[in-house]
Amino acid sequence: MSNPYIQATPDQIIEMLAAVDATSIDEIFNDQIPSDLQHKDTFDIPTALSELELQGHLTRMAARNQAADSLTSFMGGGIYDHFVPTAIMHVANRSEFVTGYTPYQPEASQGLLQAFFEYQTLLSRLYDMPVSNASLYDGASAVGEAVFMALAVHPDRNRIVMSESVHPDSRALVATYMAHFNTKVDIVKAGNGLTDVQALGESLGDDVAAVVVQHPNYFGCLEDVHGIEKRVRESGALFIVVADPISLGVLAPPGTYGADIAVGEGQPLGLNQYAGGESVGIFTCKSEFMRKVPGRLVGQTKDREDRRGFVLTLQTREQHIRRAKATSNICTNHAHNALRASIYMCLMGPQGMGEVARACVRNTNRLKSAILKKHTDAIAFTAPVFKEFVIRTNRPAQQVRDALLLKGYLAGTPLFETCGSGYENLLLVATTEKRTDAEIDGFAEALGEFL
Amino acid sequence: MSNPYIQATPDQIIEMLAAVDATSIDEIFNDQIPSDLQHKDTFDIPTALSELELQGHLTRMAARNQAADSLTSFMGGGIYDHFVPTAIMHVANRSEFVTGYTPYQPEASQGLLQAFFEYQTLLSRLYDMPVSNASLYDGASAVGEAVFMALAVHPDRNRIVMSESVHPDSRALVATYMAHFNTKVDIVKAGNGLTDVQALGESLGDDVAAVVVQHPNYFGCLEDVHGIEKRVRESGALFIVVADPISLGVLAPPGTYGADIAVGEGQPLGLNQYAGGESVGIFTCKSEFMRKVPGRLVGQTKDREDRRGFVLTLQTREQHIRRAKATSNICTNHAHNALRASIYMCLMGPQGMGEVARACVRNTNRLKSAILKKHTDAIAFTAPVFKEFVIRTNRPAQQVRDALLLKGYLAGTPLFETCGSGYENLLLVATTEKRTDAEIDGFAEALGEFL
Amino acid sequence: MSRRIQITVEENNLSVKERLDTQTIFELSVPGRTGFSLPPEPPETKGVCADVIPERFLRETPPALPEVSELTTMRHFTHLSGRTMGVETTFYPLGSCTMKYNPKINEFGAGLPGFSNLHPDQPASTMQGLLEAYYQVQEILGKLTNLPGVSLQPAAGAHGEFTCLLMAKAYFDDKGETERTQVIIPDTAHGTNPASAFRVGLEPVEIKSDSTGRIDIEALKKVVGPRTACLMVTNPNTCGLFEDRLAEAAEIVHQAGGLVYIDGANFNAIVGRVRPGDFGGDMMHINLHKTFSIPHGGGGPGAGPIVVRDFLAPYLPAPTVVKSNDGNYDFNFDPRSIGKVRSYFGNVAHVVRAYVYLRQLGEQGLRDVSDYAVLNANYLLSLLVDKYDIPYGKRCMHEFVIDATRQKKMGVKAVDIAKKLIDYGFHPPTTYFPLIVPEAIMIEPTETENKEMLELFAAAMIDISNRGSVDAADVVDSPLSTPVRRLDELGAARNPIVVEAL
Amino acid sequence: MSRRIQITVEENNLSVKERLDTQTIFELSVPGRTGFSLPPEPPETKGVCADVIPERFLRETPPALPEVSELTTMRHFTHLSGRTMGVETTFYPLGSCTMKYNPKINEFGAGLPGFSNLHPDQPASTMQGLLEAYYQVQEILGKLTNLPGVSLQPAAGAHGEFTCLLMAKAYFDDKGETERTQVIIPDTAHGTNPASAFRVGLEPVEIKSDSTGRIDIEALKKVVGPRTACLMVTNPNTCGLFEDRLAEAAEIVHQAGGLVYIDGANFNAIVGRVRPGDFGGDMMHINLHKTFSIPHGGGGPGAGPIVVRDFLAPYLPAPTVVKSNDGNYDFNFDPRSIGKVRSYFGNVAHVVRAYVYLRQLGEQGLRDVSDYAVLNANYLLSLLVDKYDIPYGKRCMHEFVIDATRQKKMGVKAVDIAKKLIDYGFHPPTTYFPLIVPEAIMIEPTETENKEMLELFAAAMIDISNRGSVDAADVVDSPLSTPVRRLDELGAARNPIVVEAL
Ligand SMILES: Cc1ncc(COP(=O)(O)O)c(C=O)c1O
Ligand SMILES: Cc1ncc(COP(=O)(O)O)c(C=O)c1O
Repeated sequence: MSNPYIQATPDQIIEMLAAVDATSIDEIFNDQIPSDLQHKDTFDIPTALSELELQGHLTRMAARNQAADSLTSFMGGGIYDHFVPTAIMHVANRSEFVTGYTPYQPEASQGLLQAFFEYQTLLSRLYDMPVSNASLYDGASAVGEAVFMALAVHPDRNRIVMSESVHPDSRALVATYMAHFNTKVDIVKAGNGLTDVQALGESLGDDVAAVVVQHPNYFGCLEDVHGIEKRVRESGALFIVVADPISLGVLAPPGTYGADIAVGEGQPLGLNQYAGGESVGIFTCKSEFMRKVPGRLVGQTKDREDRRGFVLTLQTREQHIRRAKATSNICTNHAHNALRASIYMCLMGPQGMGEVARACVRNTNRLKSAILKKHTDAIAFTAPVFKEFVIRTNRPAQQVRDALLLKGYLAGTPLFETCGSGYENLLLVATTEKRTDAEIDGFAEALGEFL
Repeated sequence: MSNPYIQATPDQIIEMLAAVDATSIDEIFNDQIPSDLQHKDTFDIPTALSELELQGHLTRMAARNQAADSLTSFMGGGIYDHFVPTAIMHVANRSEFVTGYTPYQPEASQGLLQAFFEYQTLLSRLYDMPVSNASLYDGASAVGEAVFMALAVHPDRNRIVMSESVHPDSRALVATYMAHFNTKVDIVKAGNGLTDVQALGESLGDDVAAVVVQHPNYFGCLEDVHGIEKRVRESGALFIVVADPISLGVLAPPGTYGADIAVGEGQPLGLNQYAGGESVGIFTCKSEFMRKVPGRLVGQTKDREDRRGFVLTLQTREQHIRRAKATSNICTNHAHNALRASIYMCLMGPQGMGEVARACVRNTNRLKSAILKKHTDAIAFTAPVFKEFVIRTNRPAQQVRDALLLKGYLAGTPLFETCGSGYENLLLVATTEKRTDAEIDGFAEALGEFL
Repeated sequence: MSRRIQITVEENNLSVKERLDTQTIFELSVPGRTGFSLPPEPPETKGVCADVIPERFLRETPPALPEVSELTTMRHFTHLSGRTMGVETTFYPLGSCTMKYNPKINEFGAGLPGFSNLHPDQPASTMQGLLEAYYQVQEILGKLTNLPGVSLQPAAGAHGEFTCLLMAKAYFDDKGETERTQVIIPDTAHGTNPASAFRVGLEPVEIKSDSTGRIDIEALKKVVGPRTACLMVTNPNTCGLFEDRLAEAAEIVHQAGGLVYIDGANFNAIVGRVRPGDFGGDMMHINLHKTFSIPHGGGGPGAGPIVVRDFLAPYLPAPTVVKSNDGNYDFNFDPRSIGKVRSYFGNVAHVVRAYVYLRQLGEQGLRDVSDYAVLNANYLLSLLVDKYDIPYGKRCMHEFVIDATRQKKMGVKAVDIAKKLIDYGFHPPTTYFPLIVPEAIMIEPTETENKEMLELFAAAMIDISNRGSVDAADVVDSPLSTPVRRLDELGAARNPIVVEAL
Repeated sequence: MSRRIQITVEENNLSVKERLDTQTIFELSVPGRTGFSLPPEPPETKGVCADVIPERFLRETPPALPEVSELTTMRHFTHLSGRTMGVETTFYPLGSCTMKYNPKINEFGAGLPGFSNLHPDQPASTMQGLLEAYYQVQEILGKLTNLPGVSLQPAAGAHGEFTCLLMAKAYFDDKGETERTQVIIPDTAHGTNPASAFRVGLEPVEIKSDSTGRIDIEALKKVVGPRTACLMVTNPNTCGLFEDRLAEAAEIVHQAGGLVYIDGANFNAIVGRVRPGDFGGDMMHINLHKTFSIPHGGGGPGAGPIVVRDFLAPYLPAPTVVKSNDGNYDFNFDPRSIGKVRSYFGNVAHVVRAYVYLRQLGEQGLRDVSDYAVLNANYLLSLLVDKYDIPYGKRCMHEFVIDATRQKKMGVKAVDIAKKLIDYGFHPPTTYFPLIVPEAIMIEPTETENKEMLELFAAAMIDISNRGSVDAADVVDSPLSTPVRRLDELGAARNPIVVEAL
């Protein structure tokens, strides 16, 4: 047998074929599939490797990547080199959590359901929003879903206003999502690293279903969320805030400044960077929108003997019941990543979340100061920041990044690559709680010649 | 709190102290321990590192080792670079298995007990011996325990005969174990890589409690176990055989050639090399010695409702009941390594064990042939081998090893380091199922100039 | 799963065992307790926020997260795992979900730090190993489907549907055929199909299946036309039947200028044997978390790569991975791309897992997948055929639907059978889907189960039916072996509690 | 732990659920099935053995190992784990075993391939990272005990005892004092102590404890003399009491020319506060798997490093790790070493784990260990003092022994209380040890448990006692929540079945 996971033995195959009245497996297929649709030729794919061979093959393949365990990372812009407590994977990797499906049969999956209920509660408390769903794909698609929800809340409005300081992938995603949905997406400039609040106010109107702002924004800066909220409120649009969950260890949560929907990328909550591929879309909102929420929701209930239990709830929102009229098409979500984020938040608690956030602030500030000492104009934007900021380099930032790679640094994101022209000499760097003083000072030193 | 694993909060400490009628923790100690015995000074040990810091610290520390995942290993002599199926750790690392203690309360640990019962059965079947215990520390101490058992079986005999071709650590261990036990250990020469059977026969007498032979032996060679057994039998001594479990995929098991006790090092059964530190001592014997077996034994029994269950059995052999008269002093054994070896044997089954063993034979033979082509006298011993053999080098083997390290090979064990003088130009190499033809041929090529 | 033993030391009506096992993490919280190990906070850091961040931005009180130790956290989630079934706990024949064994060697690959510690903004030159995996998975999926344009970006099946439909719209827009706004969807379809169509501003048009459970070609002909953007078909369909007239249906749609979308959720039935591009598919999503052995994670993440015909490839979401002549890999951003549907590159760890699986199986191993998935399903069907109504005959692909209408008459509905199966030790099959079978029980054994398990499951199914005929209440009363019994789902929806009150 | 639900589909008297859960791996075997993934065997390899190995050496039939798939194997062992309690399942107050939480960062270190893929015969220059860990653990253990000669070779506590006693013999032999053949051991000692003594050809001499549960100095004086090799004491002893007159006792033994051995199994009570070298110890073993947070693995492996005074250090088993002036580490083989007691270097992965733990805690963190181990034990004792007889007063070190003699009079013995605790969700404490307390229940909460858990456990203990007084049969009937009820241990020993019949 070429497939090590198939259990049928030759004897059993004979017995099973007899039971199904066939003389061969081919016959079962031929009974159902026209012969000309069956591909008899080779598929020309790479030859099989055994597990023994794959262990070496994969180890060598991974060694062809240069990752943050051998380089010192100042990368940010949405995905961060935060501390991942070792305990998380030890319990999250229990096979019941890893291999189970969406808990459609609640009695057989109370553990998963309770875990998702707790996830919802944790996010609700962190963002100070009364409702959280059980996860979406990633931060960008969470913005997309938020926009969809806003359009459902305001079926008579067909314009979305977004700040340029929202993560470029989120902006691109909303553009894609809305491209064929009869909805216009207007971008408000963020010239000096901050949303132009004036321009934002001017772009609002009673056709605007939602305003999307990120805080801290893509450039690391803290937005004038209070000022923005006031204007949004006046227009009747929904206020959608994108917020880094780690920042909420010290920053006021979206619920305190009037967000209607608050979303975010959950990777910083104990997930690996994984080239951005270990994500979870955080989605929280006000209570009044509960029945319009996209994705799974877990609710608390009772069993026949009055014991507390948990179920998937408000399923009439969902595609498998409501089909085209569903609040979203989402079925599979990012449950396991949500579970890991939950474990992270439990381990950290309020105190740990505070310490991590403060260490980010402190380290970022240390790097900023060191850079300013080298060159007083090297910080592109002056607004207060949380854990990342933009450096103005004396040559294209891509060259700086490449030069510093040779010195062992993942030196940040050249903004030209994510924001395009106009951003040539700008480098976005993040400094998490993991960076030591020596690393920060060394990096500032290494940057010196490029400022 | 400097210790992250302590849960008492300041409030709770106050409550607990009140409950125990103390005003401080110090007071509880002072009530019981004379003050002058309490060390008030610093202990002068390295300062604490947080988990965040340790992740980096340990990664850097491990990077200061050069291991078989980046080098090509031809190391053997007891510990081997065999294939470790990935599945093993996924289930063996479940916390119930990792954190439980010896299953003293059988109802709370049926899973562990059944696993050990299965381990015993697997080893019994592999070695073709009716009894296996639930594990000892390692292969060397298993030899030591076997010798102790032989002395208990023959209280009137006080001499042990051992071949020089037994693993040097096992020989050294038996020497240590017997040094103060009023027992003489005679070593029979193994000049051409094989036990001198003639000399062995001559050294026997009715004062010999046991003869210890390793097969395949330390030099890789297959011993004349049938000839040896005949002589041992005549002397009335017990025949103790040390056997590599992987070899038993193709070699006749000790039970078929009259071993009274068969022991071995279990690392090759899916355990990591870990510098020899992930070991399990295999101990099997004939039924008649069941009540003299050292270490834990699990037995099958029934519960009150006639269901099958498992318990630690024949505990009257053990130190916690029989104290000084126990069959051994062993308490903690190598249970978790035994569990992993069990999982390995289940995954491999008879067919996989055969394939692995045959691949070892084939690869070893390929390397041998390639070397012989380079130099017809380069193979030190001519006896048939299983998975390793001794190369005669044209300079001290340590120099060869060091030179080949620079080419990316862990080139084997210079026998001078383990067997001492007389072995200067001999290099012990092993070729497991993991080595590819390209690696083998490359290694033979690289060896060329040193033959 | 533990049976509750009533112990008398009660507090808040909870026994000791319940307090050990069932509290929420919030109930376990104790003020001042911590579960992390971070470097000691330098005194000056305590005030750093006040120094560098204006006060209006700062949080007044810390978030009300639980205050628990590492040990409490580990025990808590260990208990939760004990109240959850998985594929390594038991047989999990959840139809349409392909709950096959998830090989551990996949995890070996996915767990290597050289993959897991990469940042998405790193230059391509620093992640050639990862890009090679991407490239290979793209290539192999293209070849297995004969749909050579591949994107690994979509995060799940529904996301893949949505993405392809966006591409279809872009394609028609480019052709100026903006009137194509209808998506024809058979009534057996999964709910995500119409939901995805709606999401791109298209209008789902449902057509009834014929009496064999397949596409009704006449019904199709009636609705197809100049407004047709797509026909969206699952093949094999959700009844476990191969749509043998799909080529013909595709021809009709293509004639009318429309595209054919294949929902590839059931690709496990035909992988290595039939290429959807050969039966008329123009675009398709693949659930890596079904056919390609990615674990489901209790609901996700999955991965929903899409494969399309050449002429649609330029519209794929950006970026894709390309190989240059010097053997290096790079990202490619096609200017005609519909843009981004997910941040960065998709569910990267899952692409690595799929790479491992594809490499381990190779061509013959993949063909074995469908061979034995189909053999297992047919065998299991043959064991049930006497006791249960079989709406669509004795042959099936990788899964089949039985109808418990006969049992319902005795007072035992599909849901009761499902719950009773839990007491027998199995995870239940999918129930009440597809919607066209009233008491549908949809069973998908997958190729990784053995004959003994299929027989054990069939024995349980037959026994439940037998019991039902003598004592329906016994079945309706199930499950009894679970930590909770049947739950009040209506009550939960009527008065939703979705977060724990402070 | 699952409660058995009786299901009627029976075969060999096993229900479906039992067949899913309780078969042995051998019963799951099917001829021809495999669970591995190796490169295909080249045809010529099939015959390779016959070619190069004489036939008499070859096996005639393959070993009768089970033939099972990877999935069956995973499910099987997953089921077994579900029938096993661990520290992350519940409170596990097994006295003398220090069942503290095993930090996961230890596993991070131990799992790094740079450690796990080393071969023991590699040159020291290629494993400097590992040798540094060795060296540091040696140093730290020496400093914590004030016994600076350290070997990390012994594989367990008993192995450490044995090794030290061998060293003592070698030492006396060197001094020509071969008549020193007696080891004085209090009656509270663990069974390994006399067993180890016997193993090195020494004669254990038991002395009774005094009425406070401690060493009886008068009894000691009576037996000490020119034949005394060692006094072997556990401190704190197995009653959880500090041997406050040990310095005095040591003085007596030293005067007589003997040595003092400290069984360090209870080091958790005093680590970071008291150095055994300061109260007269000359040699000592340390159970890394108790005090230093190494997991117990369901019975092992552990690690039993030994620490000794300077004058004994040359006898330590070989090799030890030394640091040279250039900062490099190397192995050292002292010619006076007693030789080898284990192959290679000991339980290496555990040394790495201990290194991580020692580095994470540091001096203050280690002192916290004993502080809170002792506080927790005293607090739990205070909760039980009214209901249970307390043989040795209200103060204890890190553990304490209660006596269920009062309960026995109601018909509830220590063993019954232990079994009933399982139904409450706890792992039972140690019972019937130490031997000098008739209905001993020995409880060690460790420092890693919280106050709430101690209270819950106390509530259960009190409740069991209360129940016992009204309905002893209810307690005696326990456990009921386990997969099997009380087992016939006598029958097992009378007619031992230690392997499954073919
Ligand atoms: C037939 C079918 N289509 C689509 C989907 C949606 O896939 P996903 O859950 O990955 O979004 C599913 C999932 O169950 C399905 O069964
Ligand atoms: C007091 C005491 N001494 C010695 C030992 C033996 O240690 P080990 O099991 O590591 O051999 C134990 C183990 O339980 C013990 O409690």
